[in-house]
Amino acid sequence: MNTLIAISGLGIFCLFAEIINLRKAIVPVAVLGLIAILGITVSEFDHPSAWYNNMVIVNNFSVAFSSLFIVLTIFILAMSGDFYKDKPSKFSDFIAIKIFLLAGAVAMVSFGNLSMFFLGIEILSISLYILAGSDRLSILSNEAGMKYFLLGSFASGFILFGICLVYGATGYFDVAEIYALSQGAGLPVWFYFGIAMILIGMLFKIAAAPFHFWAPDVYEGSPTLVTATMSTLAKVVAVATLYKLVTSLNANMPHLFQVVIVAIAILTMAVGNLLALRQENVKRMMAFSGISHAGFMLLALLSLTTAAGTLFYYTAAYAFAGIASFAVITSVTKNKATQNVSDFNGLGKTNPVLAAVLTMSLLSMAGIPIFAGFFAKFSLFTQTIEAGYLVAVIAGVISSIISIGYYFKLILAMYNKDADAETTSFPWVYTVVAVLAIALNIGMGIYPGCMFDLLK
Amino acid sequence: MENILNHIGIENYIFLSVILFCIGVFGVLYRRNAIIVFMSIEIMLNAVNLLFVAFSTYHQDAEGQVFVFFSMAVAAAEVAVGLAILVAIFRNIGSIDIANLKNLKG
Amino acid sequence: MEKNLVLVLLLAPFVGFLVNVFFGKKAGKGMAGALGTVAVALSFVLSVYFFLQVNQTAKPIAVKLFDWISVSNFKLDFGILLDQLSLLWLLFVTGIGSLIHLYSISYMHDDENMHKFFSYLNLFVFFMITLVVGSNILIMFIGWEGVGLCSYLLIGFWYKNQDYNDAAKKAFIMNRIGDLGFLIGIFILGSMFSTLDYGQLKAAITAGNADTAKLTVAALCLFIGATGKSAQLPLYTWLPDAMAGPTPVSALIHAATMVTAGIFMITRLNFLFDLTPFVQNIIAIVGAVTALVAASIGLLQNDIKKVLAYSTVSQLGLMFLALGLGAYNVAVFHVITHAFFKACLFLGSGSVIHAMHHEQDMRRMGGLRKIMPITFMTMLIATLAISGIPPFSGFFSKDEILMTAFHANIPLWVIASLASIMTAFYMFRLMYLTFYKDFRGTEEQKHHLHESPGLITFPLIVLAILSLVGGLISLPFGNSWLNQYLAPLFSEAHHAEHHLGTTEYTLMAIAVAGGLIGIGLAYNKYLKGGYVPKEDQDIDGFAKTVYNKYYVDEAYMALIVKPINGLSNFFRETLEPALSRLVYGLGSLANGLGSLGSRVQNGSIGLYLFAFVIGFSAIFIYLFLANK
Amino acid sequence: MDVTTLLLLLFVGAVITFIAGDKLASKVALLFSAAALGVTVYLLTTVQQFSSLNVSYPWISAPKAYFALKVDGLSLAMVLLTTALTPLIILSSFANQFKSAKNFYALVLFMAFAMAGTFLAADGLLYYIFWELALIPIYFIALLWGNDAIEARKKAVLKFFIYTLGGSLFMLVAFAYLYHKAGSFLLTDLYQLKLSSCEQTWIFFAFFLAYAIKIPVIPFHTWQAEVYQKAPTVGTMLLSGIMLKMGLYSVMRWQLPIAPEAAKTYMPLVLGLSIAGVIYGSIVALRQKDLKKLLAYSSLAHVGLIAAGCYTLTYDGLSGAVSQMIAHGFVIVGLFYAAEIIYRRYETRTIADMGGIRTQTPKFTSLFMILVLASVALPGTYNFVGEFTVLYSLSQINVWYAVIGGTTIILGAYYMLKMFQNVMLGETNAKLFADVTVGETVVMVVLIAFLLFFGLYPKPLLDLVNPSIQEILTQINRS
Amino acid sequence: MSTVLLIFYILSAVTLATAFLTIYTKNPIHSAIYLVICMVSIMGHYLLFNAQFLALVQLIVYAGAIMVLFLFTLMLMNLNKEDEVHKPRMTRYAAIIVFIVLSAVLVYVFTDTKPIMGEYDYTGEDFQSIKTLGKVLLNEYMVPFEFASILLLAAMLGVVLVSKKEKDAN
Repeated sequence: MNTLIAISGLGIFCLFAEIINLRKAIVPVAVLGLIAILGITVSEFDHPSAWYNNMVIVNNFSVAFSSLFIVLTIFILAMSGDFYKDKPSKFSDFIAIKIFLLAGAVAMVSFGNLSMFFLGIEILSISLYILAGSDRLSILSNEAGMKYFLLGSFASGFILFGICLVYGATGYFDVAEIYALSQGAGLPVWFYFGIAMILIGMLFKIAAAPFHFWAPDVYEGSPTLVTATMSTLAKVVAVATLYKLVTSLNANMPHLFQVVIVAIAILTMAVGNLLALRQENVKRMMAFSGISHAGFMLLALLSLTTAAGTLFYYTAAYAFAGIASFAVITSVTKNKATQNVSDFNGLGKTNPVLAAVLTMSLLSMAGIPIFAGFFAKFSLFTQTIEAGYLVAVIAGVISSIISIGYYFKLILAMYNKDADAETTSFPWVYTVVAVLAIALNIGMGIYPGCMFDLLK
Repeated sequence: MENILNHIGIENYIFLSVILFCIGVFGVLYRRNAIIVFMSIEIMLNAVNLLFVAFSTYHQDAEGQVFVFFSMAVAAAEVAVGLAILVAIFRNIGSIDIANLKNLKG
Repeated sequence: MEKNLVLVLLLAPFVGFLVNVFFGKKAGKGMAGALGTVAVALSFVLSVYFFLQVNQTAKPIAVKLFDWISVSNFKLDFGILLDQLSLLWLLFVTGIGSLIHLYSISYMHDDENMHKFFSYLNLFVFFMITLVVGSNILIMFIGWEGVGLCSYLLIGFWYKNQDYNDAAKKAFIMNRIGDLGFLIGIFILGSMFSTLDYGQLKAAITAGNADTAKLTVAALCLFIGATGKSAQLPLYTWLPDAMAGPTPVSALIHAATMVTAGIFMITRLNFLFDLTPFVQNIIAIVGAVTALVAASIGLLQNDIKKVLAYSTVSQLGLMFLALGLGAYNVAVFHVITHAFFKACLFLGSGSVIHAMHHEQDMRRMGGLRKIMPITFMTMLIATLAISGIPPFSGFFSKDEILMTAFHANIPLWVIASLASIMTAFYMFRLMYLTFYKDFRGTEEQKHHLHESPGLITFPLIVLAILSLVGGLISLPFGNSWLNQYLAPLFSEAHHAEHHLGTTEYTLMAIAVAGGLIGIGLAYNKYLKGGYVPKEDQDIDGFAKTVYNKYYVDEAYMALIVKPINGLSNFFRETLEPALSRLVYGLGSLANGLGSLGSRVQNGSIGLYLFAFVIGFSAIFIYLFLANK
Repeated sequence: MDVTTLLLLLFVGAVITFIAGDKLASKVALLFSAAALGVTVYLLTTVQQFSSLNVSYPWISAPKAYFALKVDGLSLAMVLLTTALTPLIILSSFANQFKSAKNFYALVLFMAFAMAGTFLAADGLLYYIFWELALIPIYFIALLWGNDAIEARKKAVLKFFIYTLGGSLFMLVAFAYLYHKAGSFLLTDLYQLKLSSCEQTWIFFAFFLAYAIKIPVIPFHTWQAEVYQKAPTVGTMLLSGIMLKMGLYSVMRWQLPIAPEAAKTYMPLVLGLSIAGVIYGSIVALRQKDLKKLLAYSSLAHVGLIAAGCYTLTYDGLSGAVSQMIAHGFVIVGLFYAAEIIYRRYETRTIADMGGIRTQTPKFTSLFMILVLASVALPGTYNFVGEFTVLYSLSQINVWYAVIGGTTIILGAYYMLKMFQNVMLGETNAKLFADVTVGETVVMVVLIAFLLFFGLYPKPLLDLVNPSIQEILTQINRS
Repeated sequence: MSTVLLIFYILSAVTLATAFLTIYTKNPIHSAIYLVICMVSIMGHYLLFNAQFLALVQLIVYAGAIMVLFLFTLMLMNLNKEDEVHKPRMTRYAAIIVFIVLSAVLVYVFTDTKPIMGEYDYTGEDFQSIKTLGKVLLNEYMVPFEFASILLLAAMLGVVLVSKKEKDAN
């Protein structure tokens, strides 16, 4: 709860900073503020508590994920300073929206009441609609914003309907009450319709097939930093929320639901990886890569009681790799009209550090050992096997193999071709973020236990 | 007073909401004019609101109605944001036909 | 002490090899040759020493050097066994080896790589000694492969000529075919008896409770090995081609020593073959047929060394015939006499070739008798020996083979006799064409004709003498020294010597008569008739088939080499790309699916909404309708 | 002084090489690899009880994994192979001028580190990690310093990477499943598992896929020739000399003892594939036009035989396979080096462009010849010991396996001698062939000396691996 | 049939019809007007439930604010003419089919649920007066209520962000 209040306060502070001409200080203050908030959040670890009639419930799950979100936001904000430097008049707005977005995200993993969940997801979504369309003169950005908005609010309708049905079946919005009722018999079938609808709405948010279509278009059209936000923060938030929803509303998920999850996971992995193969635009490719990772993360829903740690590890690994790669992508394509693979030609020579970071983050996403991505996939596989869904694991393996194809397309371009154009300067802040993020990723890989154990 | 649902039956409201919701969905699918699509989404949200109120009565519980407030707030915010984006699009391409938004694909 | 001497015996040629390899070039040609010769001679001296010792004590000398290979069910020592058989072989290997080294000093004097030649020769002798003295089959196998290697190196000694290299390669590969058989035989024996040591094997096999079928297979495999090394049907074709090597090599390796390794092996393992009569029959038949086929090819060859080569094959066939009939001592006897006269013949032909400046075609020779008297005389003695004319050594050994054959199986005897007649014919054809009548070469060659120097003629003379008197070691009149000497090696059954009776004398007479007939025919045609073989393009009819060696090489080419190469081409050009495409195909499939998906992702919001709703409906139908 | 030191040495060596800069990189790398060799030899000679070197630290709590290294004769023999070849390979590349040499040598050392780790790991997860780690350096080595047109190279290298990674991912699934059953990845725990025959079958083939691609066994070999050809010679040496052995070693260490029943049931199949690889590789090698490709296919044939040895599940098969692995490692490195020596002078790998070299460089000819002969397993070379033992073990299973597998000694002689003839012999080549340098000679002589010494006296190595093989066999034959 | 039920049916018919017409009519202005009627009819439903406050809010927010926003935008874009192109025939049929399928599925699954008519609880407690709602909203639901302000703030910021022109970089 303190986290939530502090984050909202920080967002409002940013707006005020603009007024009192502290534009230059916004990013440092916001970053420092978030670091402080991170401290507050972490200090709440192992001190579960419920706030304001169970509106907000702080437990290890929420603390862990909130911390992750905060760290990701710190990275994103750090890059914002350079990214938005040619839009000074709107600078504070961008920062504030991103911080509000974080507030929504935190609400989504620490809700104790469905109203908080709904408001959280809407804050997150609306912020993202805006951010996607924030480059108002670019048709692509407009289109991305419009697509995201239309599809997103459409999906919100379904989520709302789902919440309504759950309410109708139980008479409560309070998660604990619903959970208690769901354990007993005699609930109207609406309850399951409601669960299914919320689930489908959330599947849309994490871009699982066949609800994934928005993702590539929106990722491609949005400004690169926004794409980074969507592919890391937003995705992780959605997955964590989905997990929390499923566990807290209905721990013993019926077998049929699991079958659906498996089918969707397999479809998602296949679609994501297969379509990524054909992409020339890096952002679009990362979108499909993100889709396939969503498929992997869905597998965590098959072993609800044990997968929290694994999911946390997976999301963190994926997000750090994503931040690192997007830091590089942003840095490289900042002054370019396109974000094609060919824009990365010769990066291995012109900027070996960035190239190395991008390589490592792609390797992590591909699941090559010592990078955290490997352990993430591996423990997910282990758990899925224990849950008895070997077929999903096999599909995961095959799609991992396919994924090498496009990850390495980028790596090959960096190392095996000469640069086409003159090299531009690479602002240091992206490099710092990229290196830090990948260092976190590798650290997680070398000592995975530290994160697996958090949510035992 | 008695529970009004004794006269109407909750399932009637459910059906009404469902059909209204489906009409909303239909509208989203059927029309290309972005504003009409927004309206259809509003219809969907209203269908849900209606059901909330019905369930609120069904459970004799205020929370459902409180939730409708949030739902309305969200609807309002969404419409505002959506229209803002739409205006931006209109300024750029002079059309609000969502079928024209096909630059991003593949 | 004894161990050290044995080691010196074994390693002297090896040291010679090493020294020649590293310092031969610096040391100069004469030095290199001398060194090589001395190394082998040293081995010879030691061989004589041990021979005398063993001949006296009749106790084999066994030395274990170190543990070598071990597999699950047995360990192999690297050990040396000097018994009657190995010493006999050692004697003529090192003895003839020394002579040929001596000969080569002069013969190879003009070659720039003379030190290499000597190092290879030394290496060969080393491996040959290894082959002979090893205490188990696997050491024999080392030597076996080693001599094959040296044979390869020496056939291809003039490596600039790719035809020679082809010949060398062919020799090595055909040997390897046999080697595979040998190896399989070893495996079977090893797994049956858990040992490869001769002594232990003999004890185990003669104990008599082994599975005969398995033994037969093992013996057959070993025999296949022998056919490769000893140039028997069907693996004989490498030997004539091996004449590409320098003549001393042909004499040493492809006549006197290496090619007899097969005989050595079978003799060594006589206790095994004794128990497998089926294989013995095969050996006898293969030997006889080889003798005949090779002799018949030899009839029409015009290359002096080729004639000798086919003669060698033919003679080896006779030896195998004897082996097949269980007459190991007879075979060994023929090996020894054959070594003498065939080495002499080869060296003689080398002398001729040397004089003719590397012309080998007999159609370009003639009338050399007067110019090269020593060469002529020595070769004549050897020719008489090989033709089986008494009292030359060949008579005794060949006669024993024929006699054995007669007692065992008349058809085999007929075949062998026919081969002998042919042998007499083509050998004298060779003599007449080379040494009689007028010289048919170019004027320039005529100018340079000369008798060879002493270093060449000396070995010729020694070998001629040995060809003359070699028969003494096993006279048919009882109390044969050789038979007694070898007696401990063989089972009792072979001890009984042929009692010389009327039949035997008749057979001898027939054999001699046959030899004379062959000589007479040759005399008639080539000396009296003055016939000179036609040029290659004029040969026709059946003669052409024979001249072309029954087209066996071509048949092998068409039936084995070509198909394998064809298969290789097929694999390389079709299957490999196909497999590769299969893998890439999976990639393309993924790509194809990807582009299919890309087409669905067409940017239309409507479509995305449809997908959403359809997905939603599908899930609902599945969850709540389909599984009610 | 233990194996962790060894691994650290290689890893730190990689880092320091990277730091040392382009000029010093090769020397630093050589220094560290030689030091690693020294440590290996020191361990081999001084330690009485290898198991005292075992290492085990808890590493990850869930899934429970250890940093566990198992030291026994077998793993040390393979480590010896790695640490002995690495300095030679590095030394062999001294004449090459690599651009950004620091990266290159750091990758080489890193790869050695990963491979040594693979040989030592006693925990499934750790093993898998090392296994995959070894893949990344070779990918970059082949990609960045390779030969031929970039597009073709990219394609080949990518195929290699995807292919091998794909195979090993199935192994990963198998490990996940094993973990599910055993609750641990430790080799010792996995050995104690009692798996149903169905489970064994799945696990066996999951492992098989990974190893069959790595080894490679036909028909999973299609990556091999292309990558060998395209990679720089150092990469080819690392791949063929050491990395292939990772697959073979793993068969012995992991696949067979964990799924012995399946190994017995499917022995005809895997033996058949392995032996078919022998013949197939030999035949394809016959008509290759590219020297490196020819050697690649020869390697395919040889490793096919080694794999066959492993899958016989007999003592002889395993011990022969180990011998042959080491011998093949040395000989193939030597042969590829010979190809490189020729390339340095003639700038070609096409056999047709060679020939007539012998006159110009008798020393090189002799060394090359010996390597060729070792490759065809002439008695007296270590290869013979291995090949003999393997073929012997095959004959124990069925004599026909030995006969068919034994055709390698015929076909091998055929293609190797043909190659030698076409490359070295014939009329003196018009192009000048400078005689081999001292460095080149030293590398080749060391390789040859090793092969000949252990060919005549293989006992030390046999004694070294014998107990481990017995142990593995006990595992395989547990009921 | 009770009066209440009759009113329900009439209201429902109006709701559905206007909702449908909103989508069906070609003139966007007409659509907007139909939508207003639809909203008002929904307000009627609320009144039927005696949810007076909510009915009022419905009127203000939807029929008032949101519809004004729509109309304002329509006017701004001057799209009151019938220049609207319909989607291709295929798409429309598909939309109709999907609509039918979706409705069928949802209606069918809900028919199975069989809530019992006529046996609804009536506690007699006041649960929907303005007072009660206010208490619930500002006591129990204080946090979401405050949080909604963040939502609105973000939306406001966003709208400004998207619509406002940038000043020069300097």
